[in-house]
Amino acid sequence: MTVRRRTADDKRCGLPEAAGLVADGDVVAIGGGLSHREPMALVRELIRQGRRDLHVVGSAHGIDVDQLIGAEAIGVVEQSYVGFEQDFGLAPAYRRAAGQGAVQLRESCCYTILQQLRAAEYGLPFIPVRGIIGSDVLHLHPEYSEITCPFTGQRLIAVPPLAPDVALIHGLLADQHGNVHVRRPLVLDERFAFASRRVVVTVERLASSQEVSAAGVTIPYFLVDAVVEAPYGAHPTSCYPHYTYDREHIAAWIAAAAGDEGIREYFETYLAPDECHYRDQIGEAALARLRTFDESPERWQELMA
Amino acid sequence: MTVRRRTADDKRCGLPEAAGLVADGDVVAIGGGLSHREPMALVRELIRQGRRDLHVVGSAHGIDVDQLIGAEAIGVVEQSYVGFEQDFGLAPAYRRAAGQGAVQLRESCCYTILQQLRAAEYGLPFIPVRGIIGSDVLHLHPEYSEITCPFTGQRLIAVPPLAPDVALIHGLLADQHGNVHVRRPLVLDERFAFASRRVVVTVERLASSQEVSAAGVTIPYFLVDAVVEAPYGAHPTSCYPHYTYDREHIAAWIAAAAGDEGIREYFETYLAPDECHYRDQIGEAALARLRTFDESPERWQELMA
Amino acid sequence: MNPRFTLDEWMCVELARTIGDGEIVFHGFGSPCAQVAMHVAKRTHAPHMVLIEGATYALDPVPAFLPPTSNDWSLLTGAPHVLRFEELFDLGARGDLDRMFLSGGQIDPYGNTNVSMIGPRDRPKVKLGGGGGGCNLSATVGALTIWTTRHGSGRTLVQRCDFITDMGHRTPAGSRTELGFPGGGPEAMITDLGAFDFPEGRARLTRLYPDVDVEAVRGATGFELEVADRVQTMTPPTEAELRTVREVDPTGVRRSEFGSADLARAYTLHGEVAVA
Amino acid sequence: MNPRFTLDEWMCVELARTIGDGEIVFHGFGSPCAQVAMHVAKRTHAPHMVLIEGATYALDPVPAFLPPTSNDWSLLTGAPHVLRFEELFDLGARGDLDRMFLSGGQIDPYGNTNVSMIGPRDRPKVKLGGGGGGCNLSATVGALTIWTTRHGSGRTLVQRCDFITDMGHRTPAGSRTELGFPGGGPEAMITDLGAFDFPEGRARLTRLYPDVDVEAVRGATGFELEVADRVQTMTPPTEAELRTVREVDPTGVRRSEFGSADLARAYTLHGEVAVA
Repeated sequence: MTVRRRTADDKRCGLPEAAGLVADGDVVAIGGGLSHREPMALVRELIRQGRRDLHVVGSAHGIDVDQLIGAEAIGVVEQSYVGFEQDFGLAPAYRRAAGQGAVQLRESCCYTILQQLRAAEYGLPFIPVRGIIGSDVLHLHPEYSEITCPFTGQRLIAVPPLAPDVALIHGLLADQHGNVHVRRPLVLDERFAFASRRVVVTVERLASSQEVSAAGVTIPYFLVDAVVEAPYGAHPTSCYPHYTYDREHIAAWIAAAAGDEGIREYFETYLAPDECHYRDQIGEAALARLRTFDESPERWQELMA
Repeated sequence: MTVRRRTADDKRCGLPEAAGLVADGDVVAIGGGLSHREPMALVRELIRQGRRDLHVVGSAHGIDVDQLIGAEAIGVVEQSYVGFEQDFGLAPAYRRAAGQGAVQLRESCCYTILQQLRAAEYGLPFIPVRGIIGSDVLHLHPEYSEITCPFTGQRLIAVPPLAPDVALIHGLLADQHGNVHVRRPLVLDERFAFASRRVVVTVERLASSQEVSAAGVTIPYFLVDAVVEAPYGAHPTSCYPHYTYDREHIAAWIAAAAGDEGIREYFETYLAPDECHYRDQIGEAALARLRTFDESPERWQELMA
Repeated sequence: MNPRFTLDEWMCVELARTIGDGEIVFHGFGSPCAQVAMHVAKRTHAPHMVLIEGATYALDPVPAFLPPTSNDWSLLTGAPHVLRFEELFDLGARGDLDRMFLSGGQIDPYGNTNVSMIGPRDRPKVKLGGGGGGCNLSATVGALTIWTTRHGSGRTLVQRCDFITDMGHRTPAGSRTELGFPGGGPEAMITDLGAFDFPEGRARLTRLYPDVDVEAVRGATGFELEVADRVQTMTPPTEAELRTVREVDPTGVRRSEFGSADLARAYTLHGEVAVA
Repeated sequence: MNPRFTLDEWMCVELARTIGDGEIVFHGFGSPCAQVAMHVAKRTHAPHMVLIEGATYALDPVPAFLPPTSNDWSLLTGAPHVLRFEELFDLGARGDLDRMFLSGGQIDPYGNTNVSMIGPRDRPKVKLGGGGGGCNLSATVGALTIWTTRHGSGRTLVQRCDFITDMGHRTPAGSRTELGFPGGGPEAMITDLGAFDFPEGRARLTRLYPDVDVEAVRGATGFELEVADRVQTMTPPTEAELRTVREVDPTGVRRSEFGSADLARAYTLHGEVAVA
């Protein structure tokens, strides 16, 4: 009798090994969203390892997808949004790659992706969706199909299940078995974990099972393939209640990403060879500063200025 | 501009008024399950008020449905199970009513009901299900339809949305706005609350919004129509962490329900005129004893002997 | 309190006034004006409104300030509960969301919006961020409030969107009724030039800021402008509304939606243009 | 430890042995023998098994005793996590549950089970409790272990179920392959008389308790009995297995599944019949 990976006793491993569970061409679900708790340490490691042709799926994202596009790691973008909101506006690498036809645009809708993940989670070969039929998003997805409701005669869009090859998630705590604690907002993290074929998790801190259980298990161990302790693993996005987002660093990315040369320099400065180097480059003081957000609303505003 | 019931500031009311939100003939979703956290105070009040022709839907239940059947309040049973497990076996009133054709049997499956509730929750006119096609349960449901998957050509069963007219739920805490705290196992309580047209809640104790929020909101206020403070509102089923199930009382029901006469006597003894009377009949000492379950596993076993 | 106020403040108040008391309302991420409007409505005329934050899905939070990003913990402050992603979208899909706010890089006369791309689909001239959940939500939400701060640019209100992300009242695929959409579609549109309703499913100018006239609106609008019989001047914010805008958004995140010329547009509480 | 043991204990051990290490396994409610078996497997040969409790959906709990009802808090003891109802059923529906236990008031040669009703559908002679989630789960779960403690009654193993609640390998509607069911169906059946496999999708007797012979099984079976070439005597529980059964279920909840005659059947650790 064999013990499957997901029921193994100890899922702990290093970041390179964990990122190694993502193959070129994989459909990759990236956890978190916008400026919040994106698995940036894994994103950086994928860039270090030179991953190619990834098909990213998910809801509203920002620097994670933009950096992967900047590193030419992405072939297909099936997100509902990629950008920096009113904060910094359009995602520069994404915009440029889209304009050059360097990435395939399969823009989707948060709810369509949710329903496709649910179809995978429920083991259904399709699930009906109502809204898409009025949107040009429909025309970016030849894989959808029209279907008629057997009860109402209504025209609906049938969407196929979406079971990502791998989900990348950054949590707060995990035990060695792979039980993971994450706090709300979870965005699609839970659905990604339940629908994906492999689940790779980084956490701010490894902890005892007792501690993770007391904090609350968000993703149970039997879904998880690998856990990595990666402090500041979401930087420059936020990982509350530990640190807020690093707006200054995001601004630096936006500036760098204005051209290929800037992107190359950014990656040269920050990425190689590993996360220790990355944290050194950001600087202990800068990282510590991000943890002071909770002193007062004024302090928080100051950090975001 | 009108303030809808569900966004009103104060949802508190008495048990009679709350039960009054259930009409004859309604599709009723009963929370909890088996011997755990069933909304028995509401069940008793529906019996007191002489409700008729209810169509009950849900997963595995016990004394709640059996008592409602004993009171001739139910017309259609669409549950996945009604009984007392190995503990006391078949549900006596249910078995008798079924044999006499006094209730319509629309036995269902936990998962089918879940998917139908989800269809209602997702606003879908149907949702496909895989398993039913191999079961005679299919033949109890002329409202289901067969459908072909547009992607795989697979035959599936399309089930319609199930939006109960009213959900009856017993929780631990609620504030006056209707935020409700319940602990796992939740059975279908969450799905009932989200899918039903009306949500009526009893709780062990009304509390401040701060306390409910700190404990965790399971059902947000905007779904809830009425909250009632009903201590021991789940008795004789359990309401952990407060009290375990009253096996002795359940045994008394099982004995009474062997015939119509016994049922009449049981209702006469325990029901009228209100819950104060019910609690008096059970007795303060007997109720207090049920709260001693956590002294030791041995004590717990003793209470269940 | 400074009784002189600016366009960004007035627009937020106008948006707030489209919300009815007791409505369940959601703004998308990256939508500061809508976000400010919702918090203002909740703290003024719509205390029974159910306010769902745009990316945290926090229920009725009372944030001390608005951060420049929508998925920030500061937006959970005071919330008794945080909905799941799923719960928000399901609420919308089943028709239990009463109102949502939508904007667009392009908006056509039927209230269709484009937040996806300008130019051809394979190599867009400008790849916009994308529609988030709007593509489905717009079909089923009770009513839509549309807004733009770029009407004056002349490039936003167009005859035809290069790409329809979120459906308004009618697209080449058909009307809402024909497509079986239960949601009511665009009910109001507030821009930097004026306010519109959609009496026949097509935008109609009904009100103007005091420093704008119909011709200016016509000049900035890429489709044939329909105008109500009596175009009125907008009612200026009350003191309470204005105070609340400033209290909700002390750092002026709303201003990031406006160009500098529009930010300079200032008014008095009597609804007169204020001199700088 | 008393080395003399009884049929209920042996059956629980036999059921436990159908579980492989690393499997994700679920028992339904009201199934004490399956419940005991899962906890025994987890504490003996299958430490990597993922044990999901039958009505609490607790993950890997280590209860101090088994209560007479399945949805009891005592069954959360030591669980690092409690799954949602939905999560368990979705796990099953997408094929990630490796094994489930099913019983029935009637069981046919294909492993179809009836837990719904005996007699006609409109006025059943005996309305049984119902199938819980089995009707769907049985279609998609990797493997089913079937058990009954009432084989000896002669009324349980029947040629045809009055009502098929949970599908085995084949029903009048077709085979699993024909119906497109991804689950493997019944893999093993353990009864109070012996053990069966399903080599061609039909039950075949492979092993017997030492106090039962093939003729006794034939006499109690309502369909034509298929028998393996070599019918063996079951391997008795090890001391560790037996100790674990008693530790898991100190109050003997498992015994409620048996009639008094069967409860009197006793054996020694050498697999011999013990004299009372």
